[in-house]
Amino acid sequence: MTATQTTIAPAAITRRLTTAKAMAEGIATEMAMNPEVFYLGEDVGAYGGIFGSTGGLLEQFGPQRIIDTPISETAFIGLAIGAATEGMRPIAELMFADFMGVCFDQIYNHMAKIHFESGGAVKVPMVLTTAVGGGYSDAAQHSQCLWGLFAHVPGLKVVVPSTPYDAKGLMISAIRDDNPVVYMFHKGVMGLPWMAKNARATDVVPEGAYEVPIGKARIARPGTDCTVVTISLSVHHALDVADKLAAAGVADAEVIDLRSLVPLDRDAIWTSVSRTGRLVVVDEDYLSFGMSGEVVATIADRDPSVLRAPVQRVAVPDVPIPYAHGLEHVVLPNASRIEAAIRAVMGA
Amino acid sequence: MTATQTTIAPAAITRRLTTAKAMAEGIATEMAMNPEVFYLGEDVGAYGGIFGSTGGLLEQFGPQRIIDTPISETAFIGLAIGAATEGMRPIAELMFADFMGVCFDQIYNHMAKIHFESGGAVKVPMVLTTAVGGGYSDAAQHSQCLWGLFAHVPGLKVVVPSTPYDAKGLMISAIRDDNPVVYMFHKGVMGLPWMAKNARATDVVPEGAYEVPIGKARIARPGTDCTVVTISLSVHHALDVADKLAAAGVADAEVIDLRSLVPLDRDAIWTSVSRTGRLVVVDEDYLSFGMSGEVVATIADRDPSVLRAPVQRVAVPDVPIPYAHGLEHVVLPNASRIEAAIRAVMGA
Amino acid sequence: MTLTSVNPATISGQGLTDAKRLSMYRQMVLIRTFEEALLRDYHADKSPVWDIGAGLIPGEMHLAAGQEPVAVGICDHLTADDAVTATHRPHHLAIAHGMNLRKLAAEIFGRETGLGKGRGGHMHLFDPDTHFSCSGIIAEGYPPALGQAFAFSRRGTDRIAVAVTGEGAANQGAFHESLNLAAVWKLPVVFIVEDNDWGISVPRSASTSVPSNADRAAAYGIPGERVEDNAVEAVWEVAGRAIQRARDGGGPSLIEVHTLRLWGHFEGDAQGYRTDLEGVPDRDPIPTYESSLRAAGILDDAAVAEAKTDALAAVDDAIAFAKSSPVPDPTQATAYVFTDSSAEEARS
Amino acid sequence: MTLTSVNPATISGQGLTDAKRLSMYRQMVLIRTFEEALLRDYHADKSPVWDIGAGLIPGEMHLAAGQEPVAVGICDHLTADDAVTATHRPHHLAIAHGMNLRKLAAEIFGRETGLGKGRGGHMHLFDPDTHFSCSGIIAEGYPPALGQAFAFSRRGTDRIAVAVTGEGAANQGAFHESLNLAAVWKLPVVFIVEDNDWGISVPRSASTSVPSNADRAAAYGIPGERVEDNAVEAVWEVAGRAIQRARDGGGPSLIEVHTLRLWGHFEGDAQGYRTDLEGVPDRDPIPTYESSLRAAGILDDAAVAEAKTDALAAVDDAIAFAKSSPVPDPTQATAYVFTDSSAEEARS
Ligand SMILES: Cc1ncc(C[n+]2csc(CCOP(=O)(O)OP(=O)(O)O)c2C)c(N)n1
Ligand SMILES: Cc1ncc(C[n+]2csc(CCOP(=O)(O)OP(=O)(O)O)c2C)c(N)n1
Ligand SMILES: [Mg+2]
Ligand SMILES: [Mg+2]
Repeated sequence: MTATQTTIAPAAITRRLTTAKAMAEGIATEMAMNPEVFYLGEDVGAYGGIFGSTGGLLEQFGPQRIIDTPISETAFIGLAIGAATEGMRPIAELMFADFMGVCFDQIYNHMAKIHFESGGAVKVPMVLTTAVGGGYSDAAQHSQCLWGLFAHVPGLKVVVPSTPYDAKGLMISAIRDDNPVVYMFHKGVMGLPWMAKNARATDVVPEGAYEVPIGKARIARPGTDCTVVTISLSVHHALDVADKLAAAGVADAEVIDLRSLVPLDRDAIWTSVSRTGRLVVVDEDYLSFGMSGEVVATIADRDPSVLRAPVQRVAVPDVPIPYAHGLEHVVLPNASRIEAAIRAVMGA
Repeated sequence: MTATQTTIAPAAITRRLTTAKAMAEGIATEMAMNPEVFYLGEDVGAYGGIFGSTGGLLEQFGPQRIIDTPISETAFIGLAIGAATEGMRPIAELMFADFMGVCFDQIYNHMAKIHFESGGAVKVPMVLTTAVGGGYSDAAQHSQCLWGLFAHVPGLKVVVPSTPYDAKGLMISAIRDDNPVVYMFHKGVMGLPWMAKNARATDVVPEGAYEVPIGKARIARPGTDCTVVTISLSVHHALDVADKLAAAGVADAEVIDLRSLVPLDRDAIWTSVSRTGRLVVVDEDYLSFGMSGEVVATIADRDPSVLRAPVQRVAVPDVPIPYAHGLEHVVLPNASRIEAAIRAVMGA
Repeated sequence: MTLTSVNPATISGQGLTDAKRLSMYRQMVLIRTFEEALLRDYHADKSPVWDIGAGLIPGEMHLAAGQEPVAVGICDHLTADDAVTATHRPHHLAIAHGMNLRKLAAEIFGRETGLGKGRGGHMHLFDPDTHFSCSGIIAEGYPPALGQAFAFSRRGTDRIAVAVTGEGAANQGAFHESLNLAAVWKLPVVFIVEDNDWGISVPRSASTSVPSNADRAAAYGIPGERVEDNAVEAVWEVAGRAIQRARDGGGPSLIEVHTLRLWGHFEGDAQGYRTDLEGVPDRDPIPTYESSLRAAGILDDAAVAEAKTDALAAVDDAIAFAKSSPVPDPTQATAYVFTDSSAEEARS
Repeated sequence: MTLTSVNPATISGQGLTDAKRLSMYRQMVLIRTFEEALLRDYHADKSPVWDIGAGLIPGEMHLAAGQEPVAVGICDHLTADDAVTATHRPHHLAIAHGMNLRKLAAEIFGRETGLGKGRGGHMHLFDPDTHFSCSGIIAEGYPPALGQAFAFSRRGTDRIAVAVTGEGAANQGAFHESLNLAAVWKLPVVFIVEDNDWGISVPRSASTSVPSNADRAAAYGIPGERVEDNAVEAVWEVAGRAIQRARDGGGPSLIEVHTLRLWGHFEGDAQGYRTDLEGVPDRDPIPTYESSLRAAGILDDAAVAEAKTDALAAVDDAIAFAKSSPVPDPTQATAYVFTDSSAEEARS
């Protein structure tokens, strides 16, 4: 697998949506076509999802298919698993990924393993959606990414869209996938009216159904001098920095949006890094024992001699997310840390 | 920090204990000296711990300090946390690390973060013990190591002894540590009478109290040609293979027993690999997004040019642990896989 | 919300024909015969040094001898279209619910012809034909049962789910969440607690704050009954009502049966902690039921002999099938993690 | 195990002196005044485009207006040696339990002088002086409270722990496990459920299978009472009995108070889902209590004015202190993860 650039026939597309609306549209598209799809979670009905994941869906599909649950994540995620084994296609929302600790057993010992334990006899075609990320002072229990944990345990596909286009296409692919898919959406890419927005949080989104294949990275910005491998909100920070440093003549950085951690598009990482010889990984999850190490190891497994400089990992430095704005923003992978990392790999 | 080899005055030591007995002796040593220490968990009393962690302790300390709990991990681990914040020094046993999903919230959102969230005002001096590992056909929900998950979230020290000596000394250090320490003991190193034992599962253990410092790796076997970084039961497999390959003239491998994942003794890894230029990581946890990647990244962060060959990672290849013996033993990091990896980095 | 101790003397017995009584007896004999065969084969090849990981049946082995009345009394009311989720101790329920004995045996022997192609093992039985599943994690089998019930009711059928745990499990969070959610959504599920007085070595009195888990039904506004006698007809009567209620749209019920753990928690358990051992053999429910059916003229020597012969024939056939089946191909050890990594494709 | 609706008219009022009534009124006024000040400052600098992450107080803000009677009625029976654990909505309890107002305000403003040096934020208040703690994870504050109670009783004191959650939280597994464990071990803890009818947008009827969570006490064999009126004296009466029982070694109790969420779930919540908004202002418990104290001759215009002036002075002082305190030093962002990485050492 090598990374692809998404090409869309330009005539058709003028409509722009926020990531939140694109995600909800992906859900609605599949729900309209497939009566077995339903969505359940806390505050997904009248509220429309705390981070807008289900805006408008209750009105469209009613309370039988857009279902508010008690605050019982183990019970309702387990319910989704059981319904999936009977052939339904549930989508369960864990309001924040930070809450996985109250229900992770259902996720990694059941959702992830039943297909394997049954020797392939039982499928678990469901999606677990969950909000990730910080940057708005929600502190240590409501700001984590934790995708490294979900990606570490076998049996789960893990997708993490960064754009409206991918949010819809990956959602449709996730719902249609016969495997359990964890779909992690960063609050900062959703384009919420009440939170600081990334400029790319609203973008063109085709109408109708389309898939973005799970497991294929996207070259968000082609470049020749170094490779920045990243995911989710950090893609946008990386793009901003790359444009700035290209204009400044420091480096023409290639930015790779992994789009999914499982499957990990190792070929895309390899193809780029073996060409540029310089690697920066930007990861809003904790530094150690997570995504950033795995990306680095992907190169060292194949041929470390392609690396012309020490790699740079820009991640949360193994500290809980602090509340105070000034503390939080120095532990997040912000633009200045990314810039310093690119300069470091360039020896500039 | 660089790795140390443990040196013990030889005169004093003749007594040999299993790892299980050494672990229990470490607990008993501290309990005898400090009335604030108590141990709670499932079947830790009359049963003595399913894997022998508390053998004899009920008789010595009584049911007020060696406490059987209901099967309510969230409640009793949380209880330990609260007692620790009040200055007691609890040890809570999670029977299998595989069960972390029913109680991980207490572990990573509370035990790990309270000290930080309180700005240092509150300490959580407790130990969470838990059994890890497979090899005896206990299948997908009872054979996992999962230390990558515990090590990924900040605020927990994570120790994983491989020998009787370390099991006692690390236990004493863990109990005395003012931070929460996760103490992961592999069933295969415990020297249990009812399970296949590693030859080194019984070894000399000094009487009385001694500490093994947390965060310092151990050079289990010095060598010059390549570095095998590993932990827990795999240390013994690695040693066996290293001796065999040295005798065969293939390689004189250095084997590093990390002893703890957090803190990770990066200097010890670096010192060895920068000398040998060849790295094999052996990890009984899942391959991706875990310990093996982090060890590799430790080198690539500093200077990938020291690597004279692609690294080899011998881990569970992102598959749940299968039940059938013949399947399980090919996914575990067994001797033949380790041998192949050493041969590969040696180009032999 | 009532607590009922059912006295078999007062059982209405409507529908309890002689033929049904005989068939329930024969079912119990079949289950016991199967487990006795496992018991023999499990221990046969673990000597001279008893090693849990060795032999034709390695790993933990939780047998349900003594608990047959629960399984048979419930499953008589079910068809293969109804779902049953069980625990680490699942054989009695699997057999009573009609699981193919050959596939069950082959799974326990870790063979490619097993239910899970040898991947799952005895704690992880998933049978699409009988909608049977289980979990080795305490109480975590309840939540998926909700989802099966949900799917059944959404599809307008009168199929139901039966979810089973032990009394120790009733103190786990998933128990509570599942009962509440099922009650709020009026799901067609019947919750069963098998109270065998022990959770491994911990007696019920040390783990459970109420004398009867049926009392806990009050916490969810659903009917709760405790069956004091480990008698198949008492279970049949009480379960029948609850199952009919669920089929009729009346929502969930909770039933606790005071049953008996005739053997150890798992094989190899010396039960040194067990204070009630003396009376245990006399409480074996099969001879008890046999006597009462003899007294009622439903059984005679010939019928007893026939039951045993038939059971033995079926069990011998299943075990012979298992033993003669191929072990899984080790090159397929990583298959079945995802539907798209099934054996076919893994081979390519 | 009784369900009691306490009518304030029938309150025995023993010990409820006029001085105490006045002081409880003044406490409620202080809490409300504090939260009104937060409300102003929270919204003051988030315009023109309302951004949750902006301003002097960024992040989620859960205010407890309307729930003051619960906090004041309980905490009047406590000293600073007793423990209180609260939730994401903790201010009323923190203040009623005697937390230093300056440190509380400074934490909410993210200052170095705050309780947690700005690391924790408003959902993570840890105060060793008053043994106060909280958790932003639903129901997960209960388990640590068990441990505080455990430590208190082990040390032979009559100190107790009070653990508080909302009615939505009573459907989470940790609730169940905690009540059972506390009951089995007879821990000196009083469990409080604040029923404000809503869990974010989900009404109690959609989440909870019983009309009163006090009914759930029956599931643990402990006393349960529901206070129907959001009246400080009713809470005071019922809580007083439970607290005394706990101090006397009588074990845990469960109390549900039917209280009122006067404002949104968090600031910024438009409450479009809320069907009961119309009557809300009239149900504000402070004017209600004021009237009844006026009628009883305990309050007059002067005393009301004095209460408000004194509250305002204390709040102004605290907020001024917070605003004039330094923000944390960004170079210390990784301090306090471990005791050995406290600020001192991180600096070096
Ligand atoms: C969450 C969790 N905790 C602990 C265990 C270990 N364990 C397996 S069986 C068992 C005892 C179960 O007792 P009970 O529910 O009464 O069932 P029984 O074994 O008596 O049938 C325990 C503690 C587990 N499997 N899962
Ligand atoms: C385990 C978990 N699930 C979900 C949430 C998100 N959440 C925060 S507050 C809340 C509602 C809580 O309702 P309730 O317990 O009634 O307390 P209230 O907000 O009404 O005071 C939810 C769902 C959480 N913090 N933790
Ligand atoms: Mg039991
Ligand atoms: Mg509420």
